[in-house]
Amino acid sequence: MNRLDTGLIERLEEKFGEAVKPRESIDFTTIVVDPEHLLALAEFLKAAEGYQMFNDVLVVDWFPSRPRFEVVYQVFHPEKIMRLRFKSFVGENQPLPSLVGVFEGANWPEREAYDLFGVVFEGHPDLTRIYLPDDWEGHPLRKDYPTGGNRID
Amino acid sequence: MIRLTIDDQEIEVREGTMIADAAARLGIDIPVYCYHEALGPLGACRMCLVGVEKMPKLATACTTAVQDGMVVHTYGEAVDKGRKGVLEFLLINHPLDCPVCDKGGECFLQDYTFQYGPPKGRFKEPKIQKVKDGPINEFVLIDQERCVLCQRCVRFMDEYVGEPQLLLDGRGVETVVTTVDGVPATSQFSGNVIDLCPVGALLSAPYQHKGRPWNIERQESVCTMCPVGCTTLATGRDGHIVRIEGRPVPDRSWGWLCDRGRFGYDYATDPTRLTISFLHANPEAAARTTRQVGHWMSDVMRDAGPDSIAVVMGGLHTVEEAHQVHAFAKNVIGTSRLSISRDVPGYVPRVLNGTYADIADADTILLVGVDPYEAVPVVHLKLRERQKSKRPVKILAVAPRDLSRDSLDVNTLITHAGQEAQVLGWALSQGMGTHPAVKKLAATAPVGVADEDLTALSEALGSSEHLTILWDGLQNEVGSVLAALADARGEKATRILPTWGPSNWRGFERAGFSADFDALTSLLEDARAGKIQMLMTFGADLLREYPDERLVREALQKVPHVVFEGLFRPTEPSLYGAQLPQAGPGEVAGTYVNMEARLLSATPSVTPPGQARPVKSYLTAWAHALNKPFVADDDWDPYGDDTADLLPFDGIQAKVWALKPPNLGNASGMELVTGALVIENGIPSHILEPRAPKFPGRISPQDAEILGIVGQGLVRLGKDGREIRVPVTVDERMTPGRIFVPLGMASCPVNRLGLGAVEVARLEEVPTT
Amino acid sequence: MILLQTIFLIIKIVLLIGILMGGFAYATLLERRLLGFFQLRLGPNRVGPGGLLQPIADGLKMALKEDLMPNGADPFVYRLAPVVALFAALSVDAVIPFGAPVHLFGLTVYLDIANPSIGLLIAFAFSSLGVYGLVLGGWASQNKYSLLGGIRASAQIISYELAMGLAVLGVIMTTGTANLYDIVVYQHHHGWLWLPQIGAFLIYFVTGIAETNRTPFDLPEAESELVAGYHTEYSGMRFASYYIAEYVNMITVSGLAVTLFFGGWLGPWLPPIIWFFIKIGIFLFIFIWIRATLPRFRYDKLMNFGWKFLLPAALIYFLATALFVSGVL
Amino acid sequence: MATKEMRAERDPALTDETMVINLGPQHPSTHGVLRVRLTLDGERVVKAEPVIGYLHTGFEKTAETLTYQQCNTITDRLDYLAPMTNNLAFVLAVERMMDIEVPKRAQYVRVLFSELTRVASHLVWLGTHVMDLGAMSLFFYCMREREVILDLIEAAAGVRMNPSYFRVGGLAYDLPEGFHEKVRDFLKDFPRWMTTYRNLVDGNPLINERLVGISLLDRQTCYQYGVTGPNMRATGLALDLRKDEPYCYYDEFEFAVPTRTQCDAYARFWVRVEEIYESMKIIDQVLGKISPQGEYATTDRKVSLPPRDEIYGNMEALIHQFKLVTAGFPVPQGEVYQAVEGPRGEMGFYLVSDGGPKPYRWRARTPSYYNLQTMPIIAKDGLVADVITAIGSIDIMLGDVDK
Amino acid sequence: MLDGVKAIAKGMATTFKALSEPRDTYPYPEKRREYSPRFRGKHMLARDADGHELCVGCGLCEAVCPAHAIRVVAAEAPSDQPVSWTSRYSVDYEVDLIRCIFCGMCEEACPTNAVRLTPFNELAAYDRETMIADKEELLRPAIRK
Repeated sequence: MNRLDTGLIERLEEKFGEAVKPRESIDFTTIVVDPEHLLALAEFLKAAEGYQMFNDVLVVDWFPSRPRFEVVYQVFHPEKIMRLRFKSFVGENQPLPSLVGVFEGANWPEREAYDLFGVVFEGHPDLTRIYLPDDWEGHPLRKDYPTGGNRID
Repeated sequence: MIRLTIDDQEIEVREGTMIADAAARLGIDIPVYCYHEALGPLGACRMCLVGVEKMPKLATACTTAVQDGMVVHTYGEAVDKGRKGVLEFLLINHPLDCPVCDKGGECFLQDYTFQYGPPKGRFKEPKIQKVKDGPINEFVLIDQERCVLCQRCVRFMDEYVGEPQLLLDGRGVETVVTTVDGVPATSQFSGNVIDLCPVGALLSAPYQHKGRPWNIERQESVCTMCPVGCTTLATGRDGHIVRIEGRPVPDRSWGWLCDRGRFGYDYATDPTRLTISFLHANPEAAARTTRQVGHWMSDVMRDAGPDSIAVVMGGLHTVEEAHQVHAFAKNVIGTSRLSISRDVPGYVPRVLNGTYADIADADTILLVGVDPYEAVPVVHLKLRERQKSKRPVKILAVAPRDLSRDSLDVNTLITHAGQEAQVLGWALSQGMGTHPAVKKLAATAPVGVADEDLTALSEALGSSEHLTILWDGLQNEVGSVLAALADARGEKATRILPTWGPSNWRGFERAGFSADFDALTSLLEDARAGKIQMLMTFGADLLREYPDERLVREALQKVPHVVFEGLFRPTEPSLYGAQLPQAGPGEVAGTYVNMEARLLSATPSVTPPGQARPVKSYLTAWAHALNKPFVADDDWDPYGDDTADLLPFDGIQAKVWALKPPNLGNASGMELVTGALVIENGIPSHILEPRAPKFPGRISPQDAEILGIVGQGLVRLGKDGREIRVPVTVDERMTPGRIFVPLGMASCPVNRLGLGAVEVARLEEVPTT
Repeated sequence: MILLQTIFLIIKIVLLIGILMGGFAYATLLERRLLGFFQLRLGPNRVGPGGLLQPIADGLKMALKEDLMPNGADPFVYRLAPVVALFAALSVDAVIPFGAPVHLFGLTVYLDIANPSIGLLIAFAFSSLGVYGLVLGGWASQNKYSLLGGIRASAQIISYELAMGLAVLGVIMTTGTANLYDIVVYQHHHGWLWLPQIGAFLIYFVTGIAETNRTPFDLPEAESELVAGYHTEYSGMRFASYYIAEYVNMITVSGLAVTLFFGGWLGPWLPPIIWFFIKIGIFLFIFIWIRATLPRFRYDKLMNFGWKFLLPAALIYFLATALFVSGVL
Repeated sequence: MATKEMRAERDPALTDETMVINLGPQHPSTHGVLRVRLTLDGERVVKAEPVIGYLHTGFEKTAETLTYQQCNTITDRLDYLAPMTNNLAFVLAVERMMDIEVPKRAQYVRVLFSELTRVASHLVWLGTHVMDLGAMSLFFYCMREREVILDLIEAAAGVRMNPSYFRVGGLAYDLPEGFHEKVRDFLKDFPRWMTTYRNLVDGNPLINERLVGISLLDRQTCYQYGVTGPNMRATGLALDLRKDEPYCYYDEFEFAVPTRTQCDAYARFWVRVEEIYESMKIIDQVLGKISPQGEYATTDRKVSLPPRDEIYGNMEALIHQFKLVTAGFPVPQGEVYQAVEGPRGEMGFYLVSDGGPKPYRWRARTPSYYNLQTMPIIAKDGLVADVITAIGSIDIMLGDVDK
Repeated sequence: MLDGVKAIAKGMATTFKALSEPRDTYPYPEKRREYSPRFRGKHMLARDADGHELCVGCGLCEAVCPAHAIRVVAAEAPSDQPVSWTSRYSVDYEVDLIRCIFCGMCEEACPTNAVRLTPFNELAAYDRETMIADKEELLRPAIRK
């Protein structure tokens, strides 16, 4: 079940050096990458390593620790049937490069991340809210977003 | 320092530390029932078994002191087995009560069984039957079947509070916790055993079956019953507060509460609570009251100018609300007649610098007039903890009545009522007479006080390295003495804690009000002179709170428009043109200030009842009526820029002036002595009714004999043609010739008479209450 | 005499409209019940025995519904369109003979409203008018779906009208008359025309379905694409008018098919008028059956089918008939 | 095009003769509240932009307030036509994080219901897709057999649509009595109905011309957009998580992964139809492997509820019941991504736990969301009718898309 | 061309055959389908053999309800007139059937087997108040207010 891409970490470290750090995980290869190298890493993974199938972009809010957002990308290797997760940590007002140029499918998930968490992706063709109305205030999936609201009887 | 290893983590701790505490510092959770840091180790429950290398058997972490090089394992096969065994034994006779037990969901027995216990017990034998739902007193229920005999409650009452009203009875499986001789526990700290009980054995009677952890809202709050400012957790359900629990704050508080604070939460639903607004005590006009007040305001401002509107701020508002009122009065009305309702001794704040840490650090503690047990109960616990600690402490008192009791050893210098300043001043001049500040006091020798007592007091004041003073604030002149004392003691720490409440005025200073003693008096005198057209009181029932009732009454009768905003109906509703309901503590978010001048944030757990609204909504409505902009500065933060939560008092200098000799009155009557009683602080509570003293007045047995009172009776106190009736009881600790009547009781308003000598006569009829 | 004829005429008009309305009402019921049965359901059976009163309930519902008009719609055209559709649909039936002529009070009463010698052409002329109702309604609704529906309707009906006209020309040539009464009489003598004119009949039937905008040619409505096409915005009795028009058109197309190819009222044992309606009923059943089975054409495929297949096929068949009639073949 | 260019020469302002039309959010064939903003040139689609969010209910936020066992009820509602596979992905993720051993029989039952749910989901797709094309009856025929499957689900789980039958640790209840026979009856009866369906669509020129060559979705686009499931397999890629990342002992079953290479709606159509046959094969094999009654959940009482008779007499069991239902079980800190092959593609859950009884982050990687994203590509240059075909043929589920 | 006609004919034949298949729907109120014994419909509060309520108001159902549809208010039972089999009972027990998702977790959670989901499922009502089933209603299953 857990297929690990042997040698991938070494190849990545060779290419990106300190910017890429492997992270222990119970499911599949996970690496943490500096936001500056995110785009380059994604391109490298897609072009050179064959992780050409996009899987997901999602955000975890670690409020109140800093940097608060953990942006997780998942890609898939359709020939080797292997998954790879890479993530970057960004602060509240820190933009992240958009991966739409590499994986077009990142379009909606990035919009979703912007909509629900307020993570800004630079270079996104249409970074607008996707689920919520355009005039919505706040980003509901943030941990500090007030819940409860009014009881409707 | 000792180094040891717990679960592969190394830690260095002080010698004598228990393994449990060392583990807690590492964040390792060791289950335990009997151990509580404030109560010390016992080793009764055997729950905290840990494996220690080189020890043949498992050791209890709460009683085993650390040793150098110790290697401790808090998990592993042996430990798990030990814990499973202990839990299985604890549950042999435990009734299947989880569904009906109020503790369900907050119960350590459940938590530990789920975490460490066996999935299924092997005992099928019938369980031993014991008393269920038996009362400890009116507030605490005991279910002996559920008890795991950790003895926390017994030890708390016995060792910590010093009122041994609970004990362990019986042997073996028949052992139960019960009250002494079946007499209900009377201690005003009895409620704490509910918090202490790790299982569902001791339960709150008022909270019985009221809520569950999942259907309640628990918010961090602050107790506003007295100036101690205990941190609490307020539990709200369905729009009502149903429970108050203590909230420990690391290094500051164990989370103890007195029963007043713990069970007095039902004031919010009291029938005397104002929930709709009135015009001239006329409920019909409720809808337009707020608007009508705005019209009055506009009329007065047009006809008599803004300065004829006076604003008095009471103590149960948050600091933020005070700030809004101040901003409204200054910017929208433009009046300068602003005051705080309590007669704040404006000349002392410079030296009101004590904190609770000063009680723990002091070598001498002086109580001026205040009986901590009655007025600020949790401070009493702090004093007792201080007295029990290894370092010696002297607790002195200068008061018109004996303040010593079984649980606290206080060396009281008994003075005449109103003579405290003179006694202290004279004692000061005996020891430090050369200091210019003391000279300025020009103290004269007091009468009726033994010289050796004065000398002892003088020595204690002079020699103490860390002197902490608790002052009841009833006699203004004491402030002058304390200022001189602090001045004269120079570098040596002199810390003063004001014990009169509510203590929010210290926060109101930050909100913009000036803490000037004469402000309220001159404001009332102006009102009596007809200079004020409109008086607005926020959360202050002046008739009950101000020391001179006559002045207030005359002033209120003179002012055409009196607006009252408060939690409860005012003492004499007919004096007020409009009454508006206040959103009280637990209903508004905000900051309160305690006697340490510490800012304490409270989060609301319920919404205000009826038409009660935060002050801001009234202010906004009036500003609308006045056609003036009012922007409530919601971003204003009483904490200011600095993150410290203790308010600084830099602006006002301590004042020292010559003491006037006290007026001790004619010898024929008795001396009226008074003091705060937290249970009678003017906030009604149905739950606490059994605790409220039916005979609040106290007289000495000798006087009782003279008056012909046996046990309890009703007396009439008279002075200058004014009189009050007081039900009294005989108190051994009272000095002959003194009668004690608590402050602020609506049934016997002591402020109608004022301090000093009064005529006392027994009334034949016995009050029916 | 003229008076009597006039009275008969009025009675016939009233009867015809009554029959058509009743036919429409029960055609809807028949359709819904039948569709139910095709789809393993029961269909409407709650109102009256077996749902027989359902049409009345529907009619009441329609009559009581609020008449809505979208903002920005052209009020005159919007109101006019359903009337045009209904008028056109009803008018066609004026020339279709329902049964053999009967003799009453010494008069030979033809069971049609009018019996012009160019009856067939009149029928075609009026049925072509119907498309105006659709186009105008779609245009006037101020709704993009309706507009698309209206446009589709006009294009579709124009495309299929040609093939349809060519198909029936074969009948006219064979019988030598455009009078529907005479066509039936011809069939009485020479046998029903469906077998000799099988190609024409098939083309007529397919185009007939298209003319009535039924599945698989229901593009102007196209529930799953255009919501309801040209009548998306209509409600109440105006919607009912379109609804009636559709079903009356179905009856008309069936009636013409019966008249032209299946011997009209001809048939043994039963009275002619019953035969006529039985034949119409069979056609209605087939309409419904097709609807239950077939998916919808795509718009461009529909046009291709009409222009590239039906029209040449109709032309070829027309040519063949012409050659046959003229004795060349 | 020529005419357009000619017009442009005359008056550049007139070149834009497009019309924007909102397909949805209330539309008969958008299968929920999808809105597609179509830019039309006549009936030809110039641009199709899906606008979503009309069904957004904030499941991800809600889940953060619920215990893991309660979260299960939310997963039902994502892709409500295939609730069991959603359940499965979620419980497998939690089980993986907690490292729980689930009885093999329970895993087989999970396979059984996953496949039943896949058949049911494909039946709804078949019915609605063909109904979108205009043919009505097939929908009802499909519903008839789906009803049989729902009855089976009801017999086991108690409800038809949102069963929450799989729980962390196993199943909520054991299989009911006579369940095997009921499934066998279904298996016996169903092929006849499959023939009926095929009779209606097989070779039907009207259907074929609506599907062949329509809404092309090629393999690169699938890679780019993360399109999975039958849509991807219609590009000739035999990727199926049941084979490639087997869970629940799927590797013990024999089944094929149907693929086509035409990349069009027709290919997707037949991939799905063939998948129904493969699922039937699996169901048949599962029935041979499981006993009618037996172990259905882990006996670890720190995860699954104690048996009811123990609750009434045993203190430890009562406490475990109390804590499990009120507080839930804690899940070790960490993160996990677990995907299963749902009827619509890769249904995955990314869970982050902070060690508490409620998920810290609950992310559903719902296949329809990624499949729908290709809408602008597959609907472009088609006709309005092809947009409908496209929506139907990528088989989206708005509960899945909007979360 | 011919294949197409044949396919269409096959389709037509299929639908025609359906006319003779058994109907798959019921005339609902007269004939109802049978539900599985596990069917989760409206809630009921059970009583024991003596007629005492089994519910003790412990609120586990309230805690476990993922939709927050249940509200329980408990109280000490009057000692002279036992309502439940123990000293505690539920004064107020409301199930908001609008919110309820019929997941059956309350039934699983109940430590006294008091809450049960009956197969009764005809829940439609004209207003929201009716959809909130109170205790009285729940004690008599299958009856709407």
